[in-house]
Amino acid sequence: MSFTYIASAADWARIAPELVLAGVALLVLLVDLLLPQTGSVPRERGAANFFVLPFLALLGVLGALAATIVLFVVGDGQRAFFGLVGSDWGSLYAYLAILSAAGLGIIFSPAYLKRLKLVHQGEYYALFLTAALGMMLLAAATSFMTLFLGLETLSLALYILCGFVTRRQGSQEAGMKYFLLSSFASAFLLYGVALIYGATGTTRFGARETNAFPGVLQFLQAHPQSTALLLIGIGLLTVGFAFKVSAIPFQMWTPDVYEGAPAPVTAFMSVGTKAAALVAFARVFVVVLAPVAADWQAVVWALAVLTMVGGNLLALVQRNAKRLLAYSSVAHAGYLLIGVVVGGATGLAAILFYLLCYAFLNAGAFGALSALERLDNSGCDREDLRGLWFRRPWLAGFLAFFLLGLAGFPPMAGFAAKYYLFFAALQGGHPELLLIGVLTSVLGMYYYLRLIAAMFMEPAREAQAESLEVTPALAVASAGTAGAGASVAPRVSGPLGRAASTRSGGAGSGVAGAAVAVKAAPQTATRRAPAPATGEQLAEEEGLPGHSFAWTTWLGLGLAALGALALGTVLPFWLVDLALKAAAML
Amino acid sequence: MFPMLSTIIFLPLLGGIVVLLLPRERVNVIRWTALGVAWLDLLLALGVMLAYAQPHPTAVTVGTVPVVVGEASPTVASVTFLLQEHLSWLPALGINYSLGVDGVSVLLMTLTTLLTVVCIAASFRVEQKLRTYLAFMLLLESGLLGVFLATNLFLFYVFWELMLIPAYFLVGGWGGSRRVYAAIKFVLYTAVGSFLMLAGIIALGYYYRTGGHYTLDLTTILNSSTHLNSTVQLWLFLAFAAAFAVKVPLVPFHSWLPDAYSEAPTPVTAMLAGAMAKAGAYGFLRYCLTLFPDAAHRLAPLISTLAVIGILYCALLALVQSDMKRLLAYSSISHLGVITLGVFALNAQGMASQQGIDGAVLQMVNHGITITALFLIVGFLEARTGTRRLEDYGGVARRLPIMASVLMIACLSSLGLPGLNSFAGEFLALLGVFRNNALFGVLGTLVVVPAAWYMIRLVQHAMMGVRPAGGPVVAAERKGGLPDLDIGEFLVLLPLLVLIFYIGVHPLPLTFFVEH
Amino acid sequence: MASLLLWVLIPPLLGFIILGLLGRTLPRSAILTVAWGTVAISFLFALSAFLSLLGVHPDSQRVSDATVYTWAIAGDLQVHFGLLLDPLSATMLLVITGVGLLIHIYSAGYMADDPGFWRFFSYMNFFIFAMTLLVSADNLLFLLVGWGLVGLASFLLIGFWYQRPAATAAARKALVINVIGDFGLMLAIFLLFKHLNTVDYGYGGPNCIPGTSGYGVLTAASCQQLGSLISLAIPLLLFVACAAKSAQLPLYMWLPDAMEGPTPVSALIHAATMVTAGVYLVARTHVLFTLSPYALPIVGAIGGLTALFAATIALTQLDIKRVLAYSTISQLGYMFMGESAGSYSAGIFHLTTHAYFKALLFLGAGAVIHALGGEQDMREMGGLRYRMRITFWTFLIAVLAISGIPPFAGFWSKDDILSALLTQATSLSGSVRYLYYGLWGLGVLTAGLTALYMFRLFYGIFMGGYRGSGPLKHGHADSDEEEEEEEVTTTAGRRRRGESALYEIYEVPAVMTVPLVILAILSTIGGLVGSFALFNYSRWQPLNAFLEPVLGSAPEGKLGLLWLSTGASLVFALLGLLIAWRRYGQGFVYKESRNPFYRLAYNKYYVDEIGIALLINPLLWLGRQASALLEGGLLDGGSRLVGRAFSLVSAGGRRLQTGYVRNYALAILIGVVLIILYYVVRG
Amino acid sequence: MTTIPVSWYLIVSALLFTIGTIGVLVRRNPLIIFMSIELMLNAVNLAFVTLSSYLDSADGQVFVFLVLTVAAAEVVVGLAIIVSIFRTRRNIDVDEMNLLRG
Repeated sequence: MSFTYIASAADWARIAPELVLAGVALLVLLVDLLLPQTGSVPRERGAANFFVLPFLALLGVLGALAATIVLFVVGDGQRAFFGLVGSDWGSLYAYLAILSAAGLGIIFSPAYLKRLKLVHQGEYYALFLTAALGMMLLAAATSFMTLFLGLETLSLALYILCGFVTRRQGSQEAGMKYFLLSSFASAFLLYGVALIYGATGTTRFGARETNAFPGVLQFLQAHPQSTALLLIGIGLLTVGFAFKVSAIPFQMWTPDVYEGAPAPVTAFMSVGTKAAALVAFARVFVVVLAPVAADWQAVVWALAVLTMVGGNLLALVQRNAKRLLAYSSVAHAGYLLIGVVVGGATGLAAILFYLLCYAFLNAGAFGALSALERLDNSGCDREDLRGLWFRRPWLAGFLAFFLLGLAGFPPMAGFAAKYYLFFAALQGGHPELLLIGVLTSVLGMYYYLRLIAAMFMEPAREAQAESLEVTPALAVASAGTAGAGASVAPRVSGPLGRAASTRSGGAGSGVAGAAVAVKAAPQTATRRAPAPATGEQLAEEEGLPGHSFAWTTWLGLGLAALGALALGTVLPFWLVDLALKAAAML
Repeated sequence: MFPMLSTIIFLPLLGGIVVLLLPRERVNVIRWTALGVAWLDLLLALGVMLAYAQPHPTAVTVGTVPVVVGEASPTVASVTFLLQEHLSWLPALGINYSLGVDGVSVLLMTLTTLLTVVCIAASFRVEQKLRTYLAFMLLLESGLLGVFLATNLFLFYVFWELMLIPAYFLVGGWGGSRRVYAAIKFVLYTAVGSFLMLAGIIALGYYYRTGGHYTLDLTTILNSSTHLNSTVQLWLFLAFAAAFAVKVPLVPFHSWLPDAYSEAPTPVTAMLAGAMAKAGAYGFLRYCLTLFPDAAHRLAPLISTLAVIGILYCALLALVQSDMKRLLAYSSISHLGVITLGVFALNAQGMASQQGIDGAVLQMVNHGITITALFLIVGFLEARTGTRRLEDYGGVARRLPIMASVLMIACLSSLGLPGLNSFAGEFLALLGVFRNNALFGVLGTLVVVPAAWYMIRLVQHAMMGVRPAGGPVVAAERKGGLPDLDIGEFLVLLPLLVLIFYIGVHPLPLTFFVEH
Repeated sequence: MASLLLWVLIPPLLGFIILGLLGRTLPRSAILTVAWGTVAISFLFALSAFLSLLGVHPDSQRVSDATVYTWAIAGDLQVHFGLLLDPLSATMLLVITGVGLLIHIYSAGYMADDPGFWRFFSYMNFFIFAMTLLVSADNLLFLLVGWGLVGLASFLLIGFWYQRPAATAAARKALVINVIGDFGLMLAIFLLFKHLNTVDYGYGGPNCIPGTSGYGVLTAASCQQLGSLISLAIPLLLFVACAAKSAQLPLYMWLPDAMEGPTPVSALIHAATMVTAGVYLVARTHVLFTLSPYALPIVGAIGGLTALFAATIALTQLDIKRVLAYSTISQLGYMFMGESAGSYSAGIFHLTTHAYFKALLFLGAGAVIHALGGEQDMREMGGLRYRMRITFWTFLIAVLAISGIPPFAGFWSKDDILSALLTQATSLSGSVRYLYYGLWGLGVLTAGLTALYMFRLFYGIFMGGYRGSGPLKHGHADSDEEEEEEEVTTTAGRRRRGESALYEIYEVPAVMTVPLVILAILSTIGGLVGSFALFNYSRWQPLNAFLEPVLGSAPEGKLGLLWLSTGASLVFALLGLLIAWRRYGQGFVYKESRNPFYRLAYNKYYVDEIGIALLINPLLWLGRQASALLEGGLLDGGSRLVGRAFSLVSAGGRRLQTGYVRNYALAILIGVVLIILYYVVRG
Repeated sequence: MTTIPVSWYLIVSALLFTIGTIGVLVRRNPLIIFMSIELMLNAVNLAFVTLSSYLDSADGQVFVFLVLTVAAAEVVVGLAIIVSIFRTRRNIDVDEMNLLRG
């Protein structure tokens, strides 16, 4: 009962992305403290605060991304720290998805935080990064210990992030629900781990290709007969994972939490958690528990079917866009579980590919909603979205784009991902899953299209329509005179946009004024809206100097759209191969 | 080699993006840009058509379709794609970017580009969200062209779905009062079919694997020595047919169509009926027939039965419609039944009939031309009076002599008057059907009677007879709001009219394309 | 040589195009120049074609075929647009263009006041084109094209006054019934192509080698054993087309209604030419009709029944154009009877003479109507002989001709038919000969009826005293503009009655009377080409001989039979004349008759009503029910229902999502228990 | 010294876990619920140490440390959330929290 293991430099190098994130997370906290106070504006509300911290966080994500890519190229793919953490391509690939989601979430944040007057940004971004770190750890875990560690790291960070809007009861409620239920589920997972540990005598997974760090896999290969202890352990483990990927019947927290949490957080967690949990799920079941696959396959199959059917069905009558997307993410979890059932290199590769595609689409969709959500969590109902196209055409366009992608329309990524997954189902000998998946997709199409119809084809409600119909001319004028409200059209979202937006007072005129007209319209309208119901909120939002960070939202949306499009059209060319290779190395 | 086909497909897409980026106030610039793009595409398509008509020694024969020529001598006709483009996309799954034209697709490609020009020109009155509208129109064109030109099943499916998006937005965004219902119904109906086809495509690629290598390239598949057993063929055929049957549509999968056609803005309806419906028939011909010959043979009676039921049933329905667009919608289903019938005119050995196929393709083109003209005229009428109900009209030919004449010509073409275009197609198609199955031939041919009836009813109720005592038409007339076709509208219709006559008098070039 | 026919076809087509596109802007003189000129050119070329045929010897070489262009090639189907010049087509062309030209001339007067003047002439030119196409095509497909186009022309001209509901309804009826004919023709072509692999007529005698020149359905029909069913189906389907076009039972209903069109149209299309297309088709494809022993008797039976049926209706009608319409139907029945007897040339002969006298009748009636400002009711006429002398005399000639009074044209051609029937009856054995005896009897009876109703008409119009109240102020050519006022003047015009009003009626202008006179001459002497049959059947009938290369020789009859037949028909005709004279000679008096047979005939045997009640209404009812129940209910409602069901399930599931943490935890626990249970149960 | 069989430990652990589960389900105060969850975690810990000792493997013991640490962290976060809710609502009954549902 003794061992010696000295961590080498190579070990640290193998977890470089995590290190970068952890470091930057701490740095963010530090910088938050050091940021100067400007005049009477409190430190947390300063313009620098809204810019420096997210920038830093983003830098951290980019750094981690860079580290990941470096590892792809030069890494040895070996396990670090005595077989506790993997640095194989599978993990790295999962990092890509997680980091993309984190990056997009961060990009969506400043505008949102500013609009909702949410301060304490140091914590926000630090937690953001920590959650990402936890996810990466979960995805890369090659031991139940690391797995648990990662799971809890991400969960703890997300509990807080979900409840971050302290002035919104829904947000608090979301945090609380998530906290209680997730801990509850973790306990089951943990108990399962304990039982498996009892059955196999180890908590390490063990690698497929080497016997360097023997683990569960090796034990099961040697003793393929399953004991009661092991079976019940597997069952409880399934529960833990199913909870995290929100498979039915463990999905109930999902809509509530997604709805209550701040939209950028939802954008991040809906993708990141799912990616991390699924990769871990896949690794544990498809790779580690492969010798006893016959025992768990039926359960996962049932979960997959239930989730596909149930998730799509439940989404049908949802009228709140956030909840709808939450249910849709349940449905997508169902599709993803097909990959787990099918297993094999194709199944895993399909999961990996799907995750990356899904990351961009879902993050984009929630990101678009983040521009609509109000402090009291309203603004995302179908009623609110009605006629959005006439008020904010670009936003509506983006949202529709992502929804169509999620619905599985080519040429967006969703289609390619689904295609590959269904292909895997057929190849893995599960034509019934292919058929169920295809048919439930039709249901999915309905609710996505219904939402789009509300935005594009139905006029806004009377009161809204009157107050929000703004002529372009008015918008141009307002961009010039209202001054502070100079926001930018998405295509000038670079430094130029920032320059334009930070200039206050009569800056946006002439050509620039015309360019911003598109975007400025709704804002002007907001300012002119007399609607008493939301008056308080609007006034509150107005307290801050406009959406001076709206351009970040456009940037995020643009990036997400670009990613979704590229993944659907150009990238599968090599990405699928990559996923295939990655899957083989999980 | 210059990627001609890609240019043709993606030019409208790019044009659409350009249109979106134009300043909103420059309405005329926007319109003419869109029209210019459409024209350019048409010219390119015509260029390809001309090139195709030349003798082509470099043609690559890539497979065979059993076709019977003459009663006694079953022969095998080859499928030859020209101007092939090939780009590896996802070779592991057999997914490639492959394009090519054969005689059928060259015709449909040109038809699509022509109809786009016409429909965009007819859309000059659209004011609301003009840029987006035109961009969607052009996107729709891209999707359609892709469907006709793709030679890889995956790519085909991509375009197949791609055309659904603009269609959805166009129906739902610019349509009538029940547009949302119509648009969603349209997409859902189509989606059920297409998703089943997707399953079929996945399975097809799976079955046509050599070693670990999958393929979805039509050329490879047609040349493959793999022969699917008949059960597999049957299921795959059904999966594919589901998509096509909804799109064409075959009764009873047509419920979306009257709603979509009547709610959509008229130029869009014209596009849907003129070009998009052909995609279904094209799919039957290109995929169902060639990929699954055994299943096609077994199921041809079923499909033909549905087609015949559709032909007669929808003709009956067209007789009693009072909404002009609904009338045309049902007539459209009825006529497309003839096309389907022609495609599935298989003989006892399961060989396709050359007349049937020639006629079907000819009829695809003809129907595209005719129905577009009809819908556009109805649209022009509606724009003047605000009503589509036949009861509201009457005796307006005296105010609208040119429009009445044009409507008359289009209706005559639609009812299959000998000497006009539809006759050529219907005659050949039904001849092919009759030859191989007299019963279907007789029942299919019977449609000419109700077709004449409802088309004449349309013309007479709309244009002739007694002027009603009141109502929107009379009100419009009193206000002087009932001008005859203006020069722009006439020019929009002119190419269609010319083709109605030309193809009727001399369909030889078209059958030439189909057979070469 | 056949390419000469191209010049018969093209001028009217050009005329149609010019008038159709520019007619609105042209002055009347220019319109007339184009309209008359093109038909005249057409006529001249038809004449020269005819003459050139006469110059060819021997007779059997009088066939010429010219391919103009290839219409389509689809697999083994090759369709060329070709023109066939042979005695039959030449004769037909001559009749069409000749009578057509006369009626064109006449129309200039008749339609003078109509605002649609240019439209009328463009349609008329179009008709001439379509009809010449029909008869000069060298294959069935282009026959079908012509067949459809004449139907269209008929539709356009019947519905010429498109603001009259009756006219549009009549036009629609005509078109739809004609399309039924097209349907039959198409199926016949399909059948022929299926078995013979060609749609060409073929020429130059039997030829069984596909692909060789001259191979065609007519020359190859006998090569293959088609089987009794198919060889009967082909002629019957062809006859469906003929019945629709030539208004035979049961598809005749459209023709009486077609009288809603302008009278020159009735004369040209619905009397002289288009309606005889069926007769032409039977003659053209007589080879096919002889394939089955049952085909010709059926044709004859239908023709005979139609002849009698229509004649009885004609006896009772009051509208002068309707009388003529039923008479046309009856005479067409005659022609089919003649053809059914194997004497196709008799049919064509009667077709020719009928074209003269029936056109004359219609034009005469038109003159009367024109003079009376649109009045068509016999009750409002009478005594017109004093005011319209030319019309009177020419009309009398026509009536004599159609009644079969020697030496006018109708006598000879009708006799030809009757004697052919009798000859056939005697030469046949078996029960079918009784049919021909019966047909002959019908023919003779109908001849009597014909004389009766024609003289009734004649007396009604011209004899006795005037019963009307002067010409209607606003003519038949209802103006395009103020149709509301028209109603008023129509009733106002009926104020004065009696002799004084008669003096407001004037003979029609020369442009209308000249054609009348020419047609009267033709009606008088036109029968002479067949007149010598009575004396020496085989040698002295030029028309027969001329057509023989195409139509084959008619069965030769015994001279005695011919005389018997002629005598009988003459007796009956004179009897009819006598009755008419007795009854109407002093002027037409209309009495409501309670005689049920009379009522039945007066109401056209209620065929229209029965058709509407049994066919049209149920069909429309079915359509409406289908539209409501199947479309709206089953399919649309069904898809809504499916959506509803999904929503309900979804809403139910949504209710499970209570929002309470503890419920969620319970759900998780249930999941846990289920999974553990699964493992426990599984062992 | 008679050793207590391993299974007894495991049974105790299972019992504890069950009690914790039931606690979560029946209590309405988030604090108590959370304590029940802690009970569940500790049940797991018991199982881990037992097995660790039984299997002569260090993994289980390391895991226990991990769980303890995480549990502590959870307490911090959980209490923070509860306090925050209490501040705004003056009430922390979980059955009062169903703003988000459906």
